[in-house]
Amino acid sequence: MTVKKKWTVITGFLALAAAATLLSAYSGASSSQGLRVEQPIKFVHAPHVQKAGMNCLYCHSAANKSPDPGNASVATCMGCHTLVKTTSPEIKKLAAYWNNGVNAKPIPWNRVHKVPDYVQFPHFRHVNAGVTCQSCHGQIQNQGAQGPDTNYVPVQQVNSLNMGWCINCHVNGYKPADGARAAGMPVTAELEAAPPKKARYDCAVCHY
Amino acid sequence: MQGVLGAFHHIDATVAAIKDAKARRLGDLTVYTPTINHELDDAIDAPVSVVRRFTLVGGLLGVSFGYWVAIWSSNYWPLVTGGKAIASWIPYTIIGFEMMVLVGALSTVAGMFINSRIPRLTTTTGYDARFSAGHFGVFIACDAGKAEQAEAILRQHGAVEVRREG
Amino acid sequence: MATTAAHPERVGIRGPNIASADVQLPAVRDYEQVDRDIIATLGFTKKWFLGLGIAVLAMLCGLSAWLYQIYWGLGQAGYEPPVMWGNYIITFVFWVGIGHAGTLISAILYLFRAGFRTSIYRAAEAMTVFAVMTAGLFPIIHIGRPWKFFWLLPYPNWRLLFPNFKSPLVWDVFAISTYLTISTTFLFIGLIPDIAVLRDKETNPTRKRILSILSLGWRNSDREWRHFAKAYLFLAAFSTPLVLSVHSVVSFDFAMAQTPGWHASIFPPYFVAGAIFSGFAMVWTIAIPMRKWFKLEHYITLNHLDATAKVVLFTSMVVGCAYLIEFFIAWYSGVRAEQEFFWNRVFGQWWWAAWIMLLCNMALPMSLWSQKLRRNPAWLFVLSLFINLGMWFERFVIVVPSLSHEFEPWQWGGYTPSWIDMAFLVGSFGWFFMWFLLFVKQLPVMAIAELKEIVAPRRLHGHDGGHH
Amino acid sequence: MSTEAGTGVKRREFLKILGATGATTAAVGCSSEQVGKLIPYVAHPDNTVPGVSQYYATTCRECATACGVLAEVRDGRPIKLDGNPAHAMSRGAICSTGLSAVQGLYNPDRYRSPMVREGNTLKPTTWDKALALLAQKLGEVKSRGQAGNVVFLNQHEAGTFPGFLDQWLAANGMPAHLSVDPLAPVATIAANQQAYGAAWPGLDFGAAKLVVSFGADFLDGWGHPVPQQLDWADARAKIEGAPRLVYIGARRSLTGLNADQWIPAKPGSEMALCAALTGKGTAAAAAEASGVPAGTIEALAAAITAAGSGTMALCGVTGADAVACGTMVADINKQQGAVGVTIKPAAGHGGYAGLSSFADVAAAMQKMAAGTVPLAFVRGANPAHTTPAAAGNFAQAFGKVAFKVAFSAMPDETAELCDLILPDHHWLESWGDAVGMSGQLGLQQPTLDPVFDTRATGDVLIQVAKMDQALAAKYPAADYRSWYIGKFPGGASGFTAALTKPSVAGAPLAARTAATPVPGAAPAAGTGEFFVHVFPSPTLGDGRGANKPWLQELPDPVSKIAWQSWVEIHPSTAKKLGVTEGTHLTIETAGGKVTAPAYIYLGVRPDTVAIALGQGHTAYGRFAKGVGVNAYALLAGGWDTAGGLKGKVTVAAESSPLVTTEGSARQHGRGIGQAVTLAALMGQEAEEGHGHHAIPGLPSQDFQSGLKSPIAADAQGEFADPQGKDKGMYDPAHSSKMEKRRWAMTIDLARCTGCSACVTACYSENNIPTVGAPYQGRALSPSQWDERPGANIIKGREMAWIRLERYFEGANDAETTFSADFDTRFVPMMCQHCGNAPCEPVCPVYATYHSPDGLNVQVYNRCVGTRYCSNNCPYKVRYFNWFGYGEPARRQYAWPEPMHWMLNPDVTVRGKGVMEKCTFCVQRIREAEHRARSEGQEMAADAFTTACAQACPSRAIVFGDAADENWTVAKLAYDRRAYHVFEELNTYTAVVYLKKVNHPAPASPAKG
Repeated sequence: MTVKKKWTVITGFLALAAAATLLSAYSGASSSQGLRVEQPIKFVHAPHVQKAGMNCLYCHSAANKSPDPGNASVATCMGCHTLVKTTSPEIKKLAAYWNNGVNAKPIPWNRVHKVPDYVQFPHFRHVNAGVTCQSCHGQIQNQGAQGPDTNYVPVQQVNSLNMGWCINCHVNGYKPADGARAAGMPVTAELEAAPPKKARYDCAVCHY
Repeated sequence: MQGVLGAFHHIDATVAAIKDAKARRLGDLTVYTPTINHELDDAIDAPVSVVRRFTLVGGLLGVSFGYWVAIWSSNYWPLVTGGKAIASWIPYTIIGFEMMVLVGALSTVAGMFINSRIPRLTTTTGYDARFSAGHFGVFIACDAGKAEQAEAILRQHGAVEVRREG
Repeated sequence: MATTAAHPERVGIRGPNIASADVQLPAVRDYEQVDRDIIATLGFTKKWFLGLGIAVLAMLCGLSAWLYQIYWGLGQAGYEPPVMWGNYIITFVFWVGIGHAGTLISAILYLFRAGFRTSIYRAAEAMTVFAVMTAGLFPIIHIGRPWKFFWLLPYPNWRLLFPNFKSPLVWDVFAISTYLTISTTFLFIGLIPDIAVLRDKETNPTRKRILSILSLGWRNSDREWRHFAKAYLFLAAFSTPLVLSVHSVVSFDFAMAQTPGWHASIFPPYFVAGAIFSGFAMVWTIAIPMRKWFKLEHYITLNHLDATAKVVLFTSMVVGCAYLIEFFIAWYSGVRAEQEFFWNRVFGQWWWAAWIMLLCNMALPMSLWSQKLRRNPAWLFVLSLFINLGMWFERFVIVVPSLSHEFEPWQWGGYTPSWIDMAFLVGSFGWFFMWFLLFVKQLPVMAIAELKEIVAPRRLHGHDGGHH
Repeated sequence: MSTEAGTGVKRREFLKILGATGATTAAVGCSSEQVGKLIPYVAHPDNTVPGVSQYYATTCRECATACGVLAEVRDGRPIKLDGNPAHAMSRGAICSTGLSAVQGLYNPDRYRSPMVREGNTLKPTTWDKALALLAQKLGEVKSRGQAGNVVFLNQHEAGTFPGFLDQWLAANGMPAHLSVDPLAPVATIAANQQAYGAAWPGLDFGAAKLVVSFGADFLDGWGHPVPQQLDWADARAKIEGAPRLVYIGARRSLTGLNADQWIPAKPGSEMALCAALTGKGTAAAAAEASGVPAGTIEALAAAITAAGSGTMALCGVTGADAVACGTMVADINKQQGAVGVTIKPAAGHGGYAGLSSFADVAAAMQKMAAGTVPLAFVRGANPAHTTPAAAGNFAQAFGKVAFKVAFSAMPDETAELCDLILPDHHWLESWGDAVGMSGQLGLQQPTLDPVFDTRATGDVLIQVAKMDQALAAKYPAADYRSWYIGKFPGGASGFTAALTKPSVAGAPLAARTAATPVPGAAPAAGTGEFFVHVFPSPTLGDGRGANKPWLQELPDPVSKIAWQSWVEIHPSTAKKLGVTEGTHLTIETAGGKVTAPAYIYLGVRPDTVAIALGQGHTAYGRFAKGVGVNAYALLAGGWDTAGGLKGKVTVAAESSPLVTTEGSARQHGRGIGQAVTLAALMGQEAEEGHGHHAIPGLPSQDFQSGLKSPIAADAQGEFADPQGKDKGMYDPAHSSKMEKRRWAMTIDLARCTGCSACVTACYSENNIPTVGAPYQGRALSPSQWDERPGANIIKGREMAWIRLERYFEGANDAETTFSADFDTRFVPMMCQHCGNAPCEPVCPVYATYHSPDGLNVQVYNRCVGTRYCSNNCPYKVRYFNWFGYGEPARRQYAWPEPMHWMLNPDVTVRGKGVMEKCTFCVQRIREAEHRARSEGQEMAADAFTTACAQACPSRAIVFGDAADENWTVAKLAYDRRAYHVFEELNTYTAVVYLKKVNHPAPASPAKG
């Protein structure tokens, strides 16, 4: 083996090792980005938001007044679905849970967006600060645009939700214009002009 | 590589042979010895090793990296501990020192490897197992033309064995 | 000699003139004998297998204790708040201390041209590497969530968080890992020419292949020797401050805290002296049986032992002086917490530990004033065991009584190690001796090439010169 | 506030919701990958917001005081109790016992369904079967005409239920029930009745100048702890005009330790003393009887005369002629004209109405023993544990009853003897009322749906009545609640309106009138060289608290011992007997004998040994069973005759370590709990001791209170320099505005009585694990676990974020001579949130650091557990998770199901291997910030406080923003008594202590 060859081999190995270290370090190892879970009922956001024009807060009623956004109760669903789309198989499932209110059962939704338990995430602080839902939850309003039957995709975790991701926004600030764009809202001039909203980023803001 | 190899049993014979071979400019010499010996050093009379330059550069790189990583990462996410300055350079001297030693020493080793052409995966021509035990060796790199003369010199100085290589 | 005079500027290239120190090996005649004697130590024996077996068992007992502790939590160890550090830190400092003699002998004594180092430094250096390997485990064993240990390293991460470089524990991480890397490199570099010797003597083709890879194709050529000598010199030059810094940094773990009994500026020199002291003791514990079993009496002569004994005597006095100064300062400071603490250490709750320490580290080594005893291997061996014990207790006395008797009287407490702690202590010795035993039968325990430097080379014409 | 409280969520869903709000179950370090369940409501209850607490007003039923409390309900389950600020008695404060009620509610050992005896074991059954069985038995009894012999033992309560119960019993032709409360100071009640014509007159400490307590432990649980302590602390806070307290008794109780003078009179000599003080006897005679120097007695008499109508003499004496003694003590008040001034018969407390004496219970026992009782009911009361053997073997007598029914919720000794268990709701699950201040009625509403398959006894009685044609007509109401509302003035609407009030005027409906209880005749004192002083535990009472780990873990305020029984003995006696701490002592009296380790205590007479009640359960759940010894065995008579015992003490060979949290009981001059004499404070004499002026050092490090103080000067480092580069969030200009706040705390040692309510409050708020249960120990060998109660505490591993240090000053040669003259310093010690925190720089991973708003933060999920921070903390207030206390899979798990329901979702449950400590209730700080921001305004001054400050019945702790002078804490930090602990270490703490004020002993002969 010639000297030249030997050195290429050795440096090659070194380069590989370095690359591996960096990759493993940067890959959000404990992130569940892209997580998608099958749900007991093929719920579709799009018709509710786009057709029915419902506000997120209609179902996630606590999102602007509690750390916990809350979720529609079965009764809330049945408020409409005793009349609407009663024949659809998915709604039949829903009706089965409700069972005309006679010892009704709650729907065991599978949690998609979950931060570790040592993270305190107050939804309402973010919502009230004007952070649009889409900034974290992605294009949730389009989920299941073609209904539950044609190429259905359940709700998905589009962002890593890992610490670096949170901190990025707390340090560099949330840009209202970007948020509005993500939410498909009109981006006005003063929105564009608005300075990014920074937030605290010392540990005890979220970890206690 | 072509040349003539002579194995010696005695130090003074080896020294004589080296001096003679050098005087006649037969070609590059390579001397083999089981251990460091000053008579040989004097006879070979080689320039000073350049390893020390590797050491200097490595040490400087190390110390600056040590300070840099400590100061940069402290300022990158400023957290006050014990009311001390965010980037307290005095304690960071320890980091600087340790990195200096680490990088400096490792580059010294690298320098030695590179200069003495190791690791070499094959023991190339002109070596004999005896040279790690009790014998001294002198290898004269020369073409067939000068080989005769070289052999003669080595024998004359009392080589226990002389052989042509390559 | 003349050539030197002729070229004064070239003195450098001659490399170290170790042979000039006047520790001779009269019983060694020529190069071949060195090869024969040293390679003779490599054969496997029943005794060796037995020893290795015991070591491995001990190591396993420590390992199982660790798994058990990780599952249940540190509560299984004997910790008794406020004594939040215990056996693990004590044993950590103990082994780091042991790990000092090696580099001291191979680096510092090398720079000082102390001839007696030649025949013992290889064994001491190996001891250093394995001792530091052992010590390095304990900080990990000791922390509450060992699986998060890597958080102490400054690696780029998506949390954008880095360790706190103001913390003595991070200094430790840097100091210990640097020390381990450098002493391992130092050991290996020194080994290269000797591995080449083994390679050339080896007949078994596979072993020969392995050895030639390990020897990096070393050919004993003048070029190799020249760079080797220079590199070795600079490694020694780097290791010297490193040795002193490592135990100073370890001592910062204590000195940087404001705990009474820890917060003392004397700690760095005091720890370094103690480290050398215990290190030499461990060298005795290893070298004295070795020279007997491996029949190396004419390589490790009584002169060698005498020289090391003098070092031990000196460091013992330094350590003793440090003890006394601690007491003086406590009294002189007028700080009530300090005074009460030291009283409690020596005459109160912890008197027994303190007096074991004083007896083993201050009193017994005084016997080395007698040359008879300095040249009596049996006594030195026994003494070395006492010193090892004493130095373990020195660390006990530093760690435990300080924490048990701090500023807040309401939180004064005690400490009793649990069976888990003992398992770890045993395990650490098992781990250390496992590596050392594997080493002594695979690689030469003495530096063949450097021994050859002391031995006079053969000459055709008469005999003289060679040595200056 | 909703009257439909608790119907919010069906119990079924609780566990599921638990899964969703995972903060309760999980531990630090669990991965974010696991997919939890997300369970919505079936039907969303009105006016509840998921993840936001609601507060329901109800009435605490843990003792006869009946304080008004607020239950903090989160997602349908109560997670914490607070005092009701609007309530006249609790005024927002609450005691340890009250706080621990949730541990009774979620107790894993509660009966989870009705049980019926099959052979020797109780087997679960259904309510239908159980009720049918009960109805059948009732039928048999009545048909056999034995209804007159039925016995009903009910825990004492003053309210409507006793009346309802008696109506029901009468309707069935059964005699009225017995109202059992072994803790009630019967003798005092009887004496009060005679002397003032009120069972419990109001005690106005505010009006008092001199309080003379004859063993009346009004800070230990005698009477009504919370209101008494509030009044006492407020009175003492008027430094100069504060009432002085003289405590007379053989043992210096918590009340005694708070007294300005302790007069250690011989037990039984109180009469003689009273005689001397009321002029009916001579001081010499009293001195003869009591062993108190005549000079002291005369001085005391003089002091009383000086105090005049400001005198308040209280009597807590039990045993021989205790009633007579009580009346004589009352005479002191009358002579001084204090009745109506300090003693207010008109504004008394109605809590003891309808109490039965032990004599009545004893009579019932005889009937049972005679085998004439066909049917016995027991509810809550636990006579099998509290009846002294000398007064008859209850278990044996009870065993003779043909059929025994228990309505008790807990498997206590008595319930375990029964044939049928019809478990009652916990009071947090049930409707009801209780009498508080006389004329006031505290209403009680459920705060959640029943945790287990239990039923309110009222409902059960009505259902059983409905099964009987004869009775059905009498009970038209569907259940107890509708029956109650039917009788309530103003009916349903009046009731709904009343529920929101802390208490309403009015007497309990159908209140039954019973004779004032009288204590049984005291038996012969017995022989022996020692007086034996048996006292109820301030934390466990007569043993009813023993099944609550918070109360077991809470060190006794005096001895600082937990999870154990102990015998108090004076150092000099101990020396004589060759006893050291932990040596087992056997006390033998006429009643019986018990053996417990010795605790050497300055505060008992050398001829007296003292032992607390409360432990020694043989049943009552995993936390109570097998812990300590039952001191009731020592009593020579009924449970109301504890006093005046004599007995022998023998030293056993063996000994066992004390489960104590005390390291050294002395401060060694370290100035942790500092005090100033009244004279010095008033500038009449130079202040001695460890003022900050005594500490050498730079002026910049000298203590300056308030905003300029180190509190505000913390977290500076290079950031003091306005020209400095970006300071991140430490920049005063940072949008987060964090830099402008300085969270700080003041603790007034002149108010603190050492009651330790703050400790329990902290456990409740911050999910602190209890570690002393017998199953939580470590392995002593691969095969054997340490199952001693409190094993972890013996190893010093208690987790209390705030602890009460109790230091003694004086009486230094107690081993040779007995001195009653020693001072006690109670110091609540928690994380001091140092500005220059020694713990911070040593952490290798920034797991602890200084937040811009002045908090010393501990980040659990970053901590790797090197424990260096704890080593470097001078205050030793950091606690390490040695085991997986938060991990259900580990045997050391601290919240066995369903106890984890009470965990605070806002606070992370710490996993093993991480450090934790006081956070200044950072979750409350954040919550207040969130609220202020949502309402779009600045946080108001004193908008919120920490759990310890909120609970404190002495109002000693004040928390707030020291950088904003509108907060109370900022004002208090300027107090002339302010100091920092270990100021000389330049830690710049955020906790400011106010020196204790030492008053001169009222009755010292020298001062005369």
